[in-house]
Amino acid sequence: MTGDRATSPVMSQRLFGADIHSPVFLASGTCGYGQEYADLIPLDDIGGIFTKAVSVEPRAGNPPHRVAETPGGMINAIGLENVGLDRFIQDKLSWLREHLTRAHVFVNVVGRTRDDYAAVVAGLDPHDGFLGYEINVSCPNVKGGTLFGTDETALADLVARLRKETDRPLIIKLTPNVSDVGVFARICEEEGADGLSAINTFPGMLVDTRSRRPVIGNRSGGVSGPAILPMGVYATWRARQVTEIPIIGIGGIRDGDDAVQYILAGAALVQVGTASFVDPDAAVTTHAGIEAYLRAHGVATLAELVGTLDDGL
Amino acid sequence: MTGDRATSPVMSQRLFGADIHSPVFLASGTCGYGQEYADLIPLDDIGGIFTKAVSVEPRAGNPPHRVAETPGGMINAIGLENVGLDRFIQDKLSWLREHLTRAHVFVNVVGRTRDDYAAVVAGLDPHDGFLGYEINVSCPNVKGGTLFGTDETALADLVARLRKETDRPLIIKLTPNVSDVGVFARICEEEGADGLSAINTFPGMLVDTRSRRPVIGNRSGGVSGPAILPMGVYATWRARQVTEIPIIGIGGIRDGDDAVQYILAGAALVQVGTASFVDPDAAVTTHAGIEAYLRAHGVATLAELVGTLDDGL
Amino acid sequence: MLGLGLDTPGTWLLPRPFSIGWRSERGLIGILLRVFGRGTRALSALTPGETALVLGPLGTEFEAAEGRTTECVAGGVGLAPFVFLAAEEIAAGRPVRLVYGERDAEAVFDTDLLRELTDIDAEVFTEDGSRGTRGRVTAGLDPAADSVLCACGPTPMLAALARFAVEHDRDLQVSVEEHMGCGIGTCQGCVVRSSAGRWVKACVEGPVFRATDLDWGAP
Amino acid sequence: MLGLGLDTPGTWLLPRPFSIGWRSERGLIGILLRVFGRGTRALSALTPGETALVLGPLGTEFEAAEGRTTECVAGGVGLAPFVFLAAEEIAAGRPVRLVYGERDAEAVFDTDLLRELTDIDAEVFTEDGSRGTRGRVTAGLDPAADSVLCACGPTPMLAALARFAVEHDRDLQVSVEEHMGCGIGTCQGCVVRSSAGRWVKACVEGPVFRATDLDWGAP
Ligand SMILES: Cc1cc2nc3c(=O)[nH]c(=O)nc-3n(C[C@H](O)[C@H](O)[C@H](O)COP(=O)(O)OP(=O)(O)OC[C@H]3O[C@@H](n4cnc5c(N)ncnc54)[C@H](O)[C@@H]3O)c2cc1C
Ligand SMILES: Cc1cc2nc3c(=O)[nH]c(=O)nc-3n(C[C@H](O)[C@H](O)[C@H](O)COP(=O)(O)OP(=O)(O)OC[C@H]3O[C@@H](n4cnc5c(N)ncnc54)[C@H](O)[C@@H]3O)c2cc1C
Ligand SMILES: Cc1cc2nc3c(=O)[nH]c(=O)nc-3n(C[C@H](O)[C@H](O)[C@H](O)COP(=O)(O)O)c2cc1C
Ligand SMILES: Cc1cc2nc3c(=O)[nH]c(=O)nc-3n(C[C@H](O)[C@H](O)[C@H](O)COP(=O)(O)O)c2cc1C
Ligand code: FES
Ligand code: FES
Repeated sequence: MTGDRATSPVMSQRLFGADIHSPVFLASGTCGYGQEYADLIPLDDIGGIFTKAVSVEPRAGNPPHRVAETPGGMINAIGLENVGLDRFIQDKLSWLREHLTRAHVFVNVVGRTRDDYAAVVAGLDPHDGFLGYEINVSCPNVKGGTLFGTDETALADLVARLRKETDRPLIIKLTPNVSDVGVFARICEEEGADGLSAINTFPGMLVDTRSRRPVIGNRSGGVSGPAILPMGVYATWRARQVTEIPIIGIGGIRDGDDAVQYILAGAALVQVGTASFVDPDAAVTTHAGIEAYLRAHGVATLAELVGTLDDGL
Repeated sequence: MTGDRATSPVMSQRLFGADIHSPVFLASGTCGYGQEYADLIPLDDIGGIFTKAVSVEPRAGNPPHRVAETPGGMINAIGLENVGLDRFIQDKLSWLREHLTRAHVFVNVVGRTRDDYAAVVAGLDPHDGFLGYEINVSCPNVKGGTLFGTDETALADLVARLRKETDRPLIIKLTPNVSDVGVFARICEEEGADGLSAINTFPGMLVDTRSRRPVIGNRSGGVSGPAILPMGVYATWRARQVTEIPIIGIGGIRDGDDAVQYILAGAALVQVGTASFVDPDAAVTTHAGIEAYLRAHGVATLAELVGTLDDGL
Repeated sequence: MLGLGLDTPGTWLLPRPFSIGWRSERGLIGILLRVFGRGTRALSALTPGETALVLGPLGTEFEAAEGRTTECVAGGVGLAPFVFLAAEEIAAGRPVRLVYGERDAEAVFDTDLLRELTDIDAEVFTEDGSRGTRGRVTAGLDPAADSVLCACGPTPMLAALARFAVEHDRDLQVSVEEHMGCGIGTCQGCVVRSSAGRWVKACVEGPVFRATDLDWGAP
Repeated sequence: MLGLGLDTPGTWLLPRPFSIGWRSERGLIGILLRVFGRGTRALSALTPGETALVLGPLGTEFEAAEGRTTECVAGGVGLAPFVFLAAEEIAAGRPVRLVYGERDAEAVFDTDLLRELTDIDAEVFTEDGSRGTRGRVTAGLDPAADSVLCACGPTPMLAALARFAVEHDRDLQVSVEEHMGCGIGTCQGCVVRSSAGRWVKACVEGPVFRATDLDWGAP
């Protein structure tokens, strides 16, 4: 956004009915509701944020330890602790509305049943201060026991239902915990989703060999960070092969090169999660790195780079 | 195996009808057919090896690059290059028979159809020089298109068929690329498998942002190494919850502490793969590390440590 | 939070929480680092001229009270925040006691350096008696003293002190330990249980809490 | 193969292939290391006293022929094996030529040190002419010479030399590059295509091949 206008590549894209001036967002669950990071980095210089998951009712979350380091990554089992729909609207959304100018907000939504999800979307829809929804389907489905995101029928029903509740951008966040992420990507597109986020975390466990207990209070948790970068790039590429809607690449992104891997594989936008814990500037650095890549390779606009992987197919 | 007999913990276990004097094996595909490592480490001091995959016909494998580093791990797409059943029996099995005394050999088996797998097992069964089979079901099934290991019916049929071909230990190597590895573990047990290996690699992709091509010649490949350690421990624990047959823990093991995590989670044996590339001594070090753990914690026999994770369930 | 950042070749390390050990007149801050696991080992391997990434200061701090002695009770590397606190209080002319326990003599921090940094002598306890007084730090406390009690160390030590404080009706502030992700209150990773049954964040609502505000579980 | 092993805190690095750069009389071996990506950066950050893990020597080596000059053609860091080769040949009293190309002057290896190590002067080519002769190393070769040609450098350079060798009926040995896993022939990770259409392993069947044994693709 700075520098010589003539040579500056265009980082902005028209997506989800909005001008998105940077492809880099903070990932759900790693930036709360934006407030804390607003003190550390210029949020309006990046694309925006995906909020911590919001559920109808407030949730207390899991016992500690909730996070631990893994080789090349981390594991977390926060338990979707959140303030619940009402307080989100009152305290968090109003803050976001007042403090963000260019940065966009997507609200990450969770529920135990289809009705739960629908209630969050219906409850939020009339309010200002956010652009769209990211639906976290890596949640156990109270009815079926499996995750929404790993059950074709449950996922189709959920997306169809949410599509009826809103005209806002509806992004479904895919779980990699399936045999073929392409199948689930297609279901989302067919049922009317506007975009796909790829990917959420992998189930993992660490054992404290001294106490002979799981390190994580909830026993298992989700693995994120650089360790999952190649899995995320693969899922993005796979989803791109079988769908047309915009993809948001997530998983292990630390810098411009990581992000460009996702972009070439098919992502129009990316999210930076765990890397922000290691360096709060990671998202800003990633934005700068993508811009530098475009400049170095003489690419005039980011949009024309998306999905241009030369994969011989 | 060295030191004061009175205080030395018993590392040996009676499993698969054999005395297995060390729980540490070299993982399939990372130690060839044993010859090269025999020059570097004392193979008879570890439990043994799982061979490179053997198919009926020789396979040429994929174009380069076949391997690349990933954050905390690596990606490979060797393409199951192997000498084929006949030459395996002639050249490789005879070498193994002559050169290994205490170390056990499991032959890793692949195929495109159920008949392919059955032909390898039937062809090997009359020969000496190996203890049992590890069935690699992370292979695309020519008939169905999906992987054997991600399709409940295909897996059940395959295991049932192979069970008929042999009385030797039949170990099925689970792929983590499913929603619930427990479901597939149970199928294997029900159809008569003697053991489970958990886990194989995760599908991943890396992009060379300069050439805008996939780094790996085959586009995507399997991610292994420390990056997947928590996923492997989780899969082992999950399989342990729903089955009784011995589990062989695999994924990212570098040392005794990593191995003990798997053992506490339920693995009786472990395999060391990618770590041997970084340090050929990794398997030997892992054996020593497990022994040191038993001694330090006053555990008399390895067998009594298996599956003793205090998970509150 | 102290870490290696994202640039260092070949490394991946979540930042770890550290106390400010002391500050110099030139405006430098010092960290007392004890090698515990892989993170502290990697950080301790930094050589002069290499860069670490610091995010801070974060969270709450111990509060001394005008006119009363501050009694600092340190277990192991829990000593770190008290080096800073003691130095500040002594410099301000306020009375401080430093009761410091370790497993054995080998673990005890250089007491000469400690005196240099704080201007007071620590009263050392070791579990095996190999240095200072044999026993636990609790033995060094006068139940009837009118002091502000501040403690940092392993959770069992803090729990024992919390019971001591309740029993003798003493004010106690504790600095707790929990695994951290972000360090700034966004990830909800670092919670401990409050006496009200809520999860509170060690990184921003703590690490220093009033002992009575936390749930110490069954004794 | 040169790596950091499994013990170094906070690191994960597959070992990288390196040539033996030279050997000293005291039995030490030297490595010429050019920083390229993350692995070479991490290895170059080792400080005196730190340990690297070496597995080797591995694979095939260049073969000189009695009575004929060895012409070493080096592109970039492809110089490394020729420092060793040239020193050995010169020490044995056999004639060697060293033709060495780089993009520009900045990239050229210290030629004084090079002479010290090998006892000969390299004939330097740079693409932009900023040092030595302007142009590619191929320009430095006499098609009619009766020498043993040995080459190491980027694949396009090797391919050009392979065509040159076929055209002028010259013996050519090339040292090829490929990503490696194990380095000892077990993982099948490092294959290049032979002229017979087979995959051959760069780590044990190579890295030095007769150029005619490899498939150089369409020109
Ligand atoms: C508020 C606070 C202040 C501290 N101040 C100091 C100090 O001044 N000097 C000092 O030497 N140490 C201090 N510690 C402890 C220091 O942070 C731990 O020694 C360190 O986190 C352990 O990291 P490790 O990588 O060596 O251990 P590892 O076992 O490798 O850590 C593995 C994982 O456990 C987490 N973890 C392990 N132990 C702890 C722990 N005790 N606290 C938090 N996370 C942990 C790590 O974050 C990581 O996720 C402090 C801890 C806290 C919470
Ligand atoms: C037989 C042989 C001898 C060599 N001798 C020398 C030498 O003496 N001095 C020297 O400086 N360099 C030498 N190289 C090149 C050196 O190994 C590469 O510079 C190095 O592998 C690149 O690693 P990196 O981590 O810096 O790059 P990265 O880009 O980080 O490497 C990423 C991945 O690509 C692989 N990779 C990337 N480039 C190469 C490459 N050129 N060859 C093999 N794998 C690669 C790595 O193994 C890793 O998997 C040699 C290479 C080979 C094959
Ligand atoms: C501490 C933490 C909390 C998270 N919480 C959520 C969440 O509430 N909803 C969600 O969809 N994803 C959540 N995630 C997943 C991330 O949004 C992201 O998909 C994942 O971490 C991979 O990206 P990364 O490797 O850049 O971290 C969380 C991740 C972490 C590390
Ligand atoms: C180069 C390479 C080749 C492999 N080939 C096979 C194979 O032929 N059959 C198989 O079942 N698994 C194969 N694997 C998977 C390993 O056996 C193991 O399951 C996986 O690498 C995880 O273990 P690790 O993290 O210790 O490497 C291969 C892995 C690597 C790295
Ligand atoms: S460490 Fe993230 S909220 Fe405390
Ligand atoms: S690097 Fe493993 S076979 Fe060559």
